Amino acid sequence: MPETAVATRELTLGEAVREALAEEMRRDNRVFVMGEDVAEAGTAFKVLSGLVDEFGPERVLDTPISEAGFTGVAVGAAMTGMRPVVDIMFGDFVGLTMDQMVNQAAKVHYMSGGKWRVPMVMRATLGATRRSAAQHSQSLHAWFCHVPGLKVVLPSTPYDAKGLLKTAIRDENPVVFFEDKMMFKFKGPVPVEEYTIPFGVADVKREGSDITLIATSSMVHVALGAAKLLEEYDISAEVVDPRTLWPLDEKTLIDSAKKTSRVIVLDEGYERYGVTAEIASVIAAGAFFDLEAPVKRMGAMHVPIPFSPPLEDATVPTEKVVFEVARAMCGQK
Amino acid sequence: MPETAVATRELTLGEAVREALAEEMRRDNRVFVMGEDVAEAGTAFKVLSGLVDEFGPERVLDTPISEAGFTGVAVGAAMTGMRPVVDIMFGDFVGLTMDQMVNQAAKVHYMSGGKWRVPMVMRATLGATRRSAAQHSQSLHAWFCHVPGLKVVLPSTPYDAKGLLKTAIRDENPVVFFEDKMMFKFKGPVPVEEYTIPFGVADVKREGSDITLIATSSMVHVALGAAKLLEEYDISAEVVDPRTLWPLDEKTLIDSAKKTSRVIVLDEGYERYGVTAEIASVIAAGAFFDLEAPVKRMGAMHVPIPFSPPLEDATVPTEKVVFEVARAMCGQK
Amino acid sequence: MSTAIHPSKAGSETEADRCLRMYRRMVMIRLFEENVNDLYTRALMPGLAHLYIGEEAIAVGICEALTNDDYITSTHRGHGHCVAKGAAPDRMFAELLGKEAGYCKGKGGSMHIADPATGNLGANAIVGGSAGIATGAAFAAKRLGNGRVCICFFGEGALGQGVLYEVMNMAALWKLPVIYVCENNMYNEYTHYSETTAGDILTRAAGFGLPAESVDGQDVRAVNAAASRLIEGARKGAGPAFLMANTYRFTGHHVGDMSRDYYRAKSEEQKWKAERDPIKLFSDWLTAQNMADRAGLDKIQSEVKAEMDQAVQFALAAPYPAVDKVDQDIYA
Amino acid sequence: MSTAIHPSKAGSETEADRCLRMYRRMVMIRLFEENVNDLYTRALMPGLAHLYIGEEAIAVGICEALTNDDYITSTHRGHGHCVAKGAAPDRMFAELLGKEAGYCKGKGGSMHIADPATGNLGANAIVGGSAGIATGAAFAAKRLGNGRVCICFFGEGALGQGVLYEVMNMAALWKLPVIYVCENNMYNEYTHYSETTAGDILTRAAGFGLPAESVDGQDVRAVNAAASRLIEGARKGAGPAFLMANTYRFTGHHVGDMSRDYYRAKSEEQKWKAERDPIKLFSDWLTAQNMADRAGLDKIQSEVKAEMDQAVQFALAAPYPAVDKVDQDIYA
Ligand SMILES: Cc1ncc(C[n+]2csc(CCOP(=O)(O)OP(=O)(O)O)c2C)c(N)n1
Ligand SMILES: Cc1ncc(C[n+]2csc(CCOP(=O)(O)OP(=O)(O)O)c2C)c(N)n1
Ligand SMILES: [Mg+2]
Ligand SMILES: [Mg+2]
Repeated sequence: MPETAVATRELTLGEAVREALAEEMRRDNRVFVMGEDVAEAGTAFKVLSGLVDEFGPERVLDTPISEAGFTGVAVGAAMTGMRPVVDIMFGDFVGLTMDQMVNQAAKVHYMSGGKWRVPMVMRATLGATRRSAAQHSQSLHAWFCHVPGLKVVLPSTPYDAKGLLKTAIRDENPVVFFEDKMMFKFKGPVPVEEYTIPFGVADVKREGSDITLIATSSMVHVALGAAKLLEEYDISAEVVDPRTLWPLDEKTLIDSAKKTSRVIVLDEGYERYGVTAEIASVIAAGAFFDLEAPVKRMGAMHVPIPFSPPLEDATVPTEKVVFEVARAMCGQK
Repeated sequence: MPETAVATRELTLGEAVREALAEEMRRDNRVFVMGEDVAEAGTAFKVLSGLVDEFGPERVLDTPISEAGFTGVAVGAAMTGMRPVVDIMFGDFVGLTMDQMVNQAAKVHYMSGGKWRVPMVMRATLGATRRSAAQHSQSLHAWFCHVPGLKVVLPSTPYDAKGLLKTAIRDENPVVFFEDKMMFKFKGPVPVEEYTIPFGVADVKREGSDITLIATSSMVHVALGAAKLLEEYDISAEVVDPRTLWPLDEKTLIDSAKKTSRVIVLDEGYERYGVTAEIASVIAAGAFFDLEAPVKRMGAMHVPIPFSPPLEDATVPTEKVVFEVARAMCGQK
Repeated sequence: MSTAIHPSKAGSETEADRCLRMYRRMVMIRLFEENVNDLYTRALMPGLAHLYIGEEAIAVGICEALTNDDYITSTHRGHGHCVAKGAAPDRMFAELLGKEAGYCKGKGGSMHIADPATGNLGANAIVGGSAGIATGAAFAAKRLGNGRVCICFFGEGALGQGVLYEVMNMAALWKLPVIYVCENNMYNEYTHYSETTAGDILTRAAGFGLPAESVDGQDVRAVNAAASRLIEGARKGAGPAFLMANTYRFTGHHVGDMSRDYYRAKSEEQKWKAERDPIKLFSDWLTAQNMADRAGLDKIQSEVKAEMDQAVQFALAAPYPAVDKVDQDIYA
Repeated sequence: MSTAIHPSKAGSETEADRCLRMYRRMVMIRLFEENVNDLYTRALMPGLAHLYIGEEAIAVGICEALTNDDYITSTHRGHGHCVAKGAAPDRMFAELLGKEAGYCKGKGGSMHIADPATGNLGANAIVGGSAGIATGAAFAAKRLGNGRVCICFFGEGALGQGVLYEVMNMAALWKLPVIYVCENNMYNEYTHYSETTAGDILTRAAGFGLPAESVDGQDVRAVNAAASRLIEGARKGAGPAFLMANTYRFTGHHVGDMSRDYYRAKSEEQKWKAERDPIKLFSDWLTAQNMADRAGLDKIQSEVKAEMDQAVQFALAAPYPAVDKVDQDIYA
């Protein structure tokens, strides 16, 4: 978080994203945005509203509904002097782009012996509970984390979103940037002054001594809520947000685990074969001799996200469930 | 493995796959194969040679180079009475099919409230060291393991390949079946009599008491080789092959871990955010109080697979490296 | 082999019967959608929905030419296709409200209604996402020799999805009984299709070997005539075809899309509603032909309204699925 | 702004100079590939390679119309494009052998040679995989106003990949300076393209708004004439175009594809080699025009042969990269 000295104002996560884009587009005219309904409509989530008015339709470019195609166009444009930021409306659509991102964007630099570079950003959304059903509610970031050549960013606050997106745009490599579609209206302090946030630096969102809650994106707020509830039971929970999953700040995560000796890993992606597995095994190995209990993983239930509200709500970890699991881990029933 | 009583003959893994397909196509005329160069060419790896002669071009169907398209056709055909087996020449191309497999095949049953079914099989390859470079050497099965609605199978022997493929074809759900392209010529005993192998049942390829090597596909043989080397140092290694990654036979893996108290997890997919992470965290939690040392993960190096032989060979775990790591874990230097 | 949606259809019905059945279907869709919008504005429906108002003649004209066993695949804007293929409004509303009594036990919602009983392979929330499924169903129909045809409904925005061309190519190569129906309402969400679609749509389809034609999507009789011809051709083995139906959505992209001035003019909407309303056009024709009089059409209106009110009440009263159903139906 | 591949090109060269330069390039490609095959059969090359023998006129005729700064994207069958765009054979052979001195430090191999110095965005082992990259390079060229053009080479098999149509649509919408060059050698690996390609190829491109034409891919002068016209048009802002070059690969799909009888007749191969060899056709024309005599052409042959022998020796003698280079160049 910004030091208290700094002058800040409250922005929503969506406003923070837009501000980061606007600042980078002013700074570097090679930066441009492309995607479906990004211009006049400002995206389906209205995150980019107004951007086209300042930068025009050449730099805020509406595309056909061709996720694979425009992602490929971005790869080529990035190789030859531009800095594309592609917008994938729903993260569920990344399946259409996997070949372009994995076989092209991620490998061009290495396959060319380091000669060509692909400085592009893919912005996509994640998150359920929007009543959007199975094809509009997935959090598929784990796929990209598995692929060398890509970097993966999951901001959890307006402050992090702005600072990390600016860093992503300046990065010389393909970066996949996931925003929780349920958090676009979430408000938080953002400095008036320009700033960036380096990749690979986890952020301790809350200090604690009894248990560590490692959480990403939307789950950071579930963790903070659970930590509040735990406080009333004299359990001091530390909440750590890796912020970037690749590169991953293993040291900060492991140090917190060593300090508290108990860890829950929270991520909105599917629990099985996902982000929680990687982080849990990093902790289990790195803090092996300090853990009082097995690392607990909590991710999305292994089910296509259902539409029906009571069912959908059951698929994602909640404050209450995290609170109860944490209490049990700390020996309280 | 088949009981010694059973009459067997030696088949290559490729022959076992072909035999499984031929038997299922004879048994059920709804079963058909589609993919690029599967008919007269019998695939680029010649695995299906001769199949078209027996079943004709209507059931062994050459397609355009349209992985997304023919995978989608398979989904629809499976919903309406056929049993498609699609052939993805190189597993690297699955990126093109992720939307069809993940947003369609995996979800149709659930989204329809259990009404429509998608009994299809996708056969794909994995594995490096073929000097095929970054776009023809990946092992991307972890992506599918992360997706509810799919089942994922990785056979390591001709016996397992035949029995598991027959089960896959008879399954009422979409199954992704990964064959190591370097193992098509690998020979092993296969019963003359028909048999199938249930999903979710791990196979202990070698009994041991000092350390457990959990390995998939190609890595099973690396593990067995390492086990031989360890024997000479009086280290008894158990080699366990999950065979299906989803469903996953957690009990057998955990029981072996409890027995030996030391575990190495081997998989040819990328180590980061991959199969080794899931299995390692399952073991770390399930055998928490029995482990003498952190679970060690060994997968592909986090790098696009290089073409140059000395570089490529450095990206995949070898017998020797596994042997050394295992020795160190068992307290020998 | 394949039975008609309505017993009557088989029998000795008159042209008037056929037309009035189509009229009733169009009214059903219109009133269904108006109720959906009402449920949304009253905050009784979770999530969003994409209304088919203004496009009713396409689904009805085409499904009238299908048998019950024939297949359809649908889109995010799928309520109209679903009703036209014979689904029951009460179970559709129940699905839209996430209730156990819905077609998908509440697990699918507005964008995923599917119903094997009426050959509905399912709506799809991925633009172009059902092109493969539709082509595969036609593949199976040909292999199994059951004489079925599949209709692949999609909006012109799906012309941006490469998989559409991949499967049209295979359908043409293998002479599959599938008709690709492009509902060209001129907008991909909030972007006019001319900004996203180069060249000529019919020429695209022709380039892949499909006979391609366009039809006035506001004229249910024209749609039905074209569809009947193409469907019977496909049934007889002529292979796939491409039909573009020119139309317009009268309301927002979805129920939440209220202020649309930034992407299309009010006057444009008004003109279409005033001059090109498929239901009004058809009722004028019906009365002009003396196939029906005002009173008769009004009677249909009120019958359908009553049916919809009942259906909504049923859905509102219906229970949600028990939470423990959440992890059922993942695997068959 | 953009400089010529050969200094000479800019200067006061004659038509004969141009033709002989193209002839030399074609011979370079032919002999390069013969050496690749030789390295493979002598088990000196790791992996496989896809030879361009028989198709030389296409790469040479087209790249002759490009400047050094113009871009190309290439395919699994990419050696010819690479040589034609000006790459050095010694470093190409080094790459094929996985040596540090190769264009990609040995990390790419036969299917991934890339070279910024000659505008080569890289070969690609994914069929159709470079269509997006090529279109993106044209997008950048237009935005940056640097007057560059991009050539997207691909085989007719890539017509099966939907992404090709997605990007052609965008290229047409945005008038991007990219020429899609379809090298139609009639086979997708081991399957004749007529079994995989419905409709009409040029009509497909036209449907997406691209001017489309075909050319005799064995006639380097015809290819060069068509390419020059389309490239200059694109440079002037006319937008993208589609050029289909009809050709034939004289050898196997890859160096290991020896017995081909099951998918194509020996007689077919013999006929093409005897009657449609682009190098023989061109040398006949050159001599008929008195632009060169046998001796002159033989001299070129032996000069190129010497160059290739040297290049192979260089590559064979070159060291492999140190193993610790394996995890360099993953991130910039
Ligand atoms: C692959 C994919 N990309 C983007 C979207 C988001 N989206 C939903 S509807 C829509 C516009 C579709 O336009 P069209 O196909 O013409 O159908 P219409 O809404 O006009 O009926 C878009 C872009 C999606 N659902 N799927
Ligand atoms: C997406 C994808 N699918 C399949 C392959 C395997 N493959 C390599 S070359 C080839 C045939 C390509 O034919 P064509 O495009 O005509 O090029 P040609 O080999 O004839 O030059 C195939 C199917 C691939 N490399 N990429
Ligand atoms: Mg539309
Ligand atoms: Mg070809």
